[in-house]
Amino acid sequence: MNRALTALLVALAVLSLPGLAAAQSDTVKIGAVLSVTGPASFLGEPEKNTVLMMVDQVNAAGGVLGKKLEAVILDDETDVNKAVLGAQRLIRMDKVVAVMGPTTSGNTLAIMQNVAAAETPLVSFSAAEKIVNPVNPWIFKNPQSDRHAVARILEHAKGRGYKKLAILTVSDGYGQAGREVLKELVPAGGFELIADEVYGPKDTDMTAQLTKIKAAAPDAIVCWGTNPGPAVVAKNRVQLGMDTPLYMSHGVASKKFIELAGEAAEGIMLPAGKLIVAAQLPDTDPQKKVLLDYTRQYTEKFNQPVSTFGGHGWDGVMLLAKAIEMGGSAEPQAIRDNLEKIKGFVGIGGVFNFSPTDHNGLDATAFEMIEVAGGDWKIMTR
Amino acid sequence: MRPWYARNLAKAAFFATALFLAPFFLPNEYYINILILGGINALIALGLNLLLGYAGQISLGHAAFFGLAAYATAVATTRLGLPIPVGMGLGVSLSALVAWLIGMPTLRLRGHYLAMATLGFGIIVHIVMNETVEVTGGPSGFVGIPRLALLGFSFDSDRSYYYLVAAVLALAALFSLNLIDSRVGRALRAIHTSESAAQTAGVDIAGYKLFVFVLSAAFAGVAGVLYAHFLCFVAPSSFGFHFSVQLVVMVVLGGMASVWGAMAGAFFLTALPEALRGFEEVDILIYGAILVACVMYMPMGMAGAAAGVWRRIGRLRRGRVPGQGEGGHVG
Amino acid sequence: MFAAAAQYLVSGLTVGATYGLTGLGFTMIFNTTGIINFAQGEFVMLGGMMSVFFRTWLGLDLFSAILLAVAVTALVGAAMERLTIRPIQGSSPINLVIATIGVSILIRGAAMLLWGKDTFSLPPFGGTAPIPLFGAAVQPQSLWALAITLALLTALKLFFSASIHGKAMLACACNRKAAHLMGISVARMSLFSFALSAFTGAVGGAILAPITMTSYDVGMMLGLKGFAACILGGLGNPFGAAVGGLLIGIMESFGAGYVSSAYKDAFAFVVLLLLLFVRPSGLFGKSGAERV
Amino acid sequence: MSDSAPLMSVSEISVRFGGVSALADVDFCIAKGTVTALIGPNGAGKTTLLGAITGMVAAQHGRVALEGRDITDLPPHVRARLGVVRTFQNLEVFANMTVLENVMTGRHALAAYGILDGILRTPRFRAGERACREAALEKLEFVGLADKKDVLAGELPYGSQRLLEMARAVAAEPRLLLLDEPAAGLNTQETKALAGLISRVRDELGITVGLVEHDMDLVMGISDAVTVLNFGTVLASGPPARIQANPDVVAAYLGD
Repeated sequence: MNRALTALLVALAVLSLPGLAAAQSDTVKIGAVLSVTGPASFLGEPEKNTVLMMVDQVNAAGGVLGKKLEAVILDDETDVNKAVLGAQRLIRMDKVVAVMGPTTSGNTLAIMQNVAAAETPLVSFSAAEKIVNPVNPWIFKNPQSDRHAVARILEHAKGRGYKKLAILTVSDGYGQAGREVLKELVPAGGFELIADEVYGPKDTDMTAQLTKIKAAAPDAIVCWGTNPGPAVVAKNRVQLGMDTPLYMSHGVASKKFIELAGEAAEGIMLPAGKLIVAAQLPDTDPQKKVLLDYTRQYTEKFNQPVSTFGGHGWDGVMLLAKAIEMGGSAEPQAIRDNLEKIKGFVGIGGVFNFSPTDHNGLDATAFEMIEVAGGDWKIMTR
Repeated sequence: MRPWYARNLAKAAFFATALFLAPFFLPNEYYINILILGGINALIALGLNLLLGYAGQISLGHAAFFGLAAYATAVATTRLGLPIPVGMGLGVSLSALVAWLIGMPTLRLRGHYLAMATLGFGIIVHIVMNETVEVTGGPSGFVGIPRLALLGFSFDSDRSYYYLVAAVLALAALFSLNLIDSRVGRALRAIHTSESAAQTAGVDIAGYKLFVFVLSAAFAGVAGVLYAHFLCFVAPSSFGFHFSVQLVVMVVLGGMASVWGAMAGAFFLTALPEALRGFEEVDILIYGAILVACVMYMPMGMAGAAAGVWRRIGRLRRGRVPGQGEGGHVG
Repeated sequence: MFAAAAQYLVSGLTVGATYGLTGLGFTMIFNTTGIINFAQGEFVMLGGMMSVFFRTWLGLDLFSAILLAVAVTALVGAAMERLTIRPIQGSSPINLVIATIGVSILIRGAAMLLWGKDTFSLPPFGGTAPIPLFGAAVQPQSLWALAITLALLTALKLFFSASIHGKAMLACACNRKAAHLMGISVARMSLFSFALSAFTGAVGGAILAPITMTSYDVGMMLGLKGFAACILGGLGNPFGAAVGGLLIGIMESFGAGYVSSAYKDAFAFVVLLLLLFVRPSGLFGKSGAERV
Repeated sequence: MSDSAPLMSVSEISVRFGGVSALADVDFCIAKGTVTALIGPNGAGKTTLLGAITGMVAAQHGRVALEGRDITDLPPHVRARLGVVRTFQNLEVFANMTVLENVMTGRHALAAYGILDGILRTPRFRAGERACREAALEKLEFVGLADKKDVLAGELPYGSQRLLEMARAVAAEPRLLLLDEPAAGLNTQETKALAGLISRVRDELGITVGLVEHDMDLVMGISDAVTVLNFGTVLASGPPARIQANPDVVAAYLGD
């Protein structure tokens, strides 16, 4: 009977694979836990590509403090457990000085406590407000906040004189966060919330929800989700012959959305970071050069269109590099202290102004209201 | 020779010693985390093995019991401000209670229909976890669960937590072994092979099915509360269909109807992705291939394969003298 | 009010057709081999994804791209049977199921590496202007989907009742040993059933890609719903699987419309569970179905 | 043999499967201390009747009584505990257990210890388990399989599996043992041994036996009473000699 124990011991032995954790003093190791595979891979993959590309650029320009920057990227497969394990591994085995990511809000919330307890700074690539509110001294995030995106939408809706709004959100972490903010800000902004519908992340038909919304006759609809759901919503809206104006969230701000929704995308409005409309920005915009450079480099290197998500990788690496240079030290404590002091940093997501009470550093001006016209994004003038 | 009734105790003690020594062989503290998660998964697999391996009743919704307990203790210890032991008790009780309620109508179903019903139950629970945002925090998860502290001792370090999980696991293994080596275990295996023959032996099959279903849900519940107070965070995505399937794979890959096999399967599948990290995105292909290869080359699971190797060694040693009393189930 | 109900029905039928086709694939394999093939959803995914890629990579027209995609998927199905199912024929059912789970992970992984993680769309077969019907707006592609599903069902029905291969497959379904004694090659029928259900799945994937779009990971959810469709209809009954699929689609869409869009999937599964408690072998299943 | 009140009696039992009638108003008694045979052509409803007596088949109508106690509404495992135990036509041994474990499972209801006793290995568990093992070994010796006690049941030859099923059934110490075609698949030698064994079950263990069987030599050789079923109704019933002479019975068999 004990022989079956052998099987167990063999399995335990798999764990005993020797770790390769040789700390070299001529490099500065930063880590990242990203959803390179799994449901959020469309976010994680460009993030990973960008992080690698930016680390190369930093090193080509002489590295940080004269040392080479090295990025250890772990895939969490969009799974909470793997994210926690990944963060532990970065801290304990790879002994990184700072952690970037994770890609999704749920995974960030899951690892936050551990990373902070290990006194390592974390620069998250996910949007949820809970990450930086209340402020945890070790936790930062660089994507724009949902709150600012909603504020831009509502400001625009007010300008158009809309009164009654319907919301349609996806039932995952992204949609949930958006829904919470919408349910708070829509009534607060003097609007009437007359329909609150939800769809599943893998749903392929939203006509039922839209039919219900149609019956409620709102002045405009706000849909909060990431591809492909919103493209289905756009198509179904046209199919049902609805001409109610449709707002999307910044979660669809990539060329992919227009490709998927086709003609149904025409006229759809959304708040988005400036990256996808960089060429249309006035030359006076401080971000324009940075955005165009990144677009060109990324497209050349990976033969794929840029997306806002990849931009988080750019901001993550460059903010860390900046903090290290500012403090002249690659110690976690110094990086944390100096991240908090960064002001006027021109990045992809916007112009960052961190402070001890603001660990996101962006405001509503990081967004432009844009619409789809003629199969491309256009900055709206009013 | 030890008395026959103490044999399981000796095996469990041996196992406990192995678990105790395991961390000393780890090249890095980080691997303790994997051992903890492996131990938690092994606990669920032990319970599922009683249900699936011994009684032959499938459940494709066991992640739900794991999750229910985790959420129950999360809510109890934060929102309701109850002490941690109370929260853990509530969690395990909730899993067992829900299993009892759902088990009564469900366990009348057979084969693929039972698989579907348990799968459907798991999906319903998962959706409820996602949608009752006020209670569970919704898809983005439940933050701020306190780390485990019992009797004034706080399990803050991962090593202390590991020893707690290891102790619970060793006890659970002893519990399972003793249960199996009794009339209850014989009744369960009887139900697996022939329900009518079990009935005619006086076995209350409906009663035993319900008993073992509730028991395995309670095992998952214990794992769930340990998980919640270890990670200090829970999200619905850990308790979906995917994990339910993975649990079944752990049991089958380890070896059905083997206490050691189920645990081996759990540790193996928990550690495998870690071992495959170096392959980056190709790891998913290797993972799938390993799964297929395992069922192809180890039809009786890891326990069966180990038994086969052991037998071969024994035969070599004894010089082809037929062994006596090789019979009996593994474990 | 009535228009809304009609719209829910149309949406439900369109989505339900996918589930039904997936369920049909499940049934064909189950009937000849007794295996629940968890990779069935991946066949649907392959049908859609390959149509997209043959069209863009090879520059084929829509029709040829789909034809090629369906044929290749059928080959994948046959290869799967040959390489993974055949060698472990005599294994316990649960091992076979795990093997199919392994294969589904492999196929999904390969698709991800080959074609990336994005979502893709296929142009509709003909017409984009919605057709009004009892107050509901119907996409022409929905009609295509329903029509092709029906045609496929009829063809399969004919195949099973009229052709020698079909009859042989049915014989395997009734009694494998007897079929073997009758000189029917059970092994060949098993191969054939995998190819045929991969074919069916791929057709489903191709006709639905224009409506629902497709990506490397759509298979798992479809597999789940397809399995639910077979169970609802009664395992082993192809007609039951098709009806089961349509019913689940309708339940989801009415659930979303009248109950709550957040709980629509839960609603469908609650109904399914309640039905199983009353009828333990599904709507059209033989009572006293044997255990695995 | 005894002519006291019947140990088990079935009255006016009817069973339908869908629209097909399997048993129609059947009356059937087994007297205490006898071997009572139930014969009839294929499809006459013999196995269905066994099912109705043990509770594995639901009867639409009629009563089943054990020593005057109505057991009609009791589930099979309760009937088994009251003493109604059966074997099966197509062997239902627990193939993945050892021979000894099979027989010990037969004593499931007699092992007097609870679940917690087992987990905590209490003295009660040890005593109960030891007693169970000894009784099981005794039954194995009774059927002549004691030397095979540690073999996996599935690895036994067919004839031995039949004996094992018998041992498992008598291990439950039933009052009524119902045997469903115990001689099916046995050769003449084995059948002869089986006949001796059945008589010993009655005489040495004092267990009343109900026997469904096709082998007429076996039936007529050891039965005290015979009932003939045909198309779900009782055709005749009486001592073996009278049944053999009954022209209706002969016609039913020949006309089959």
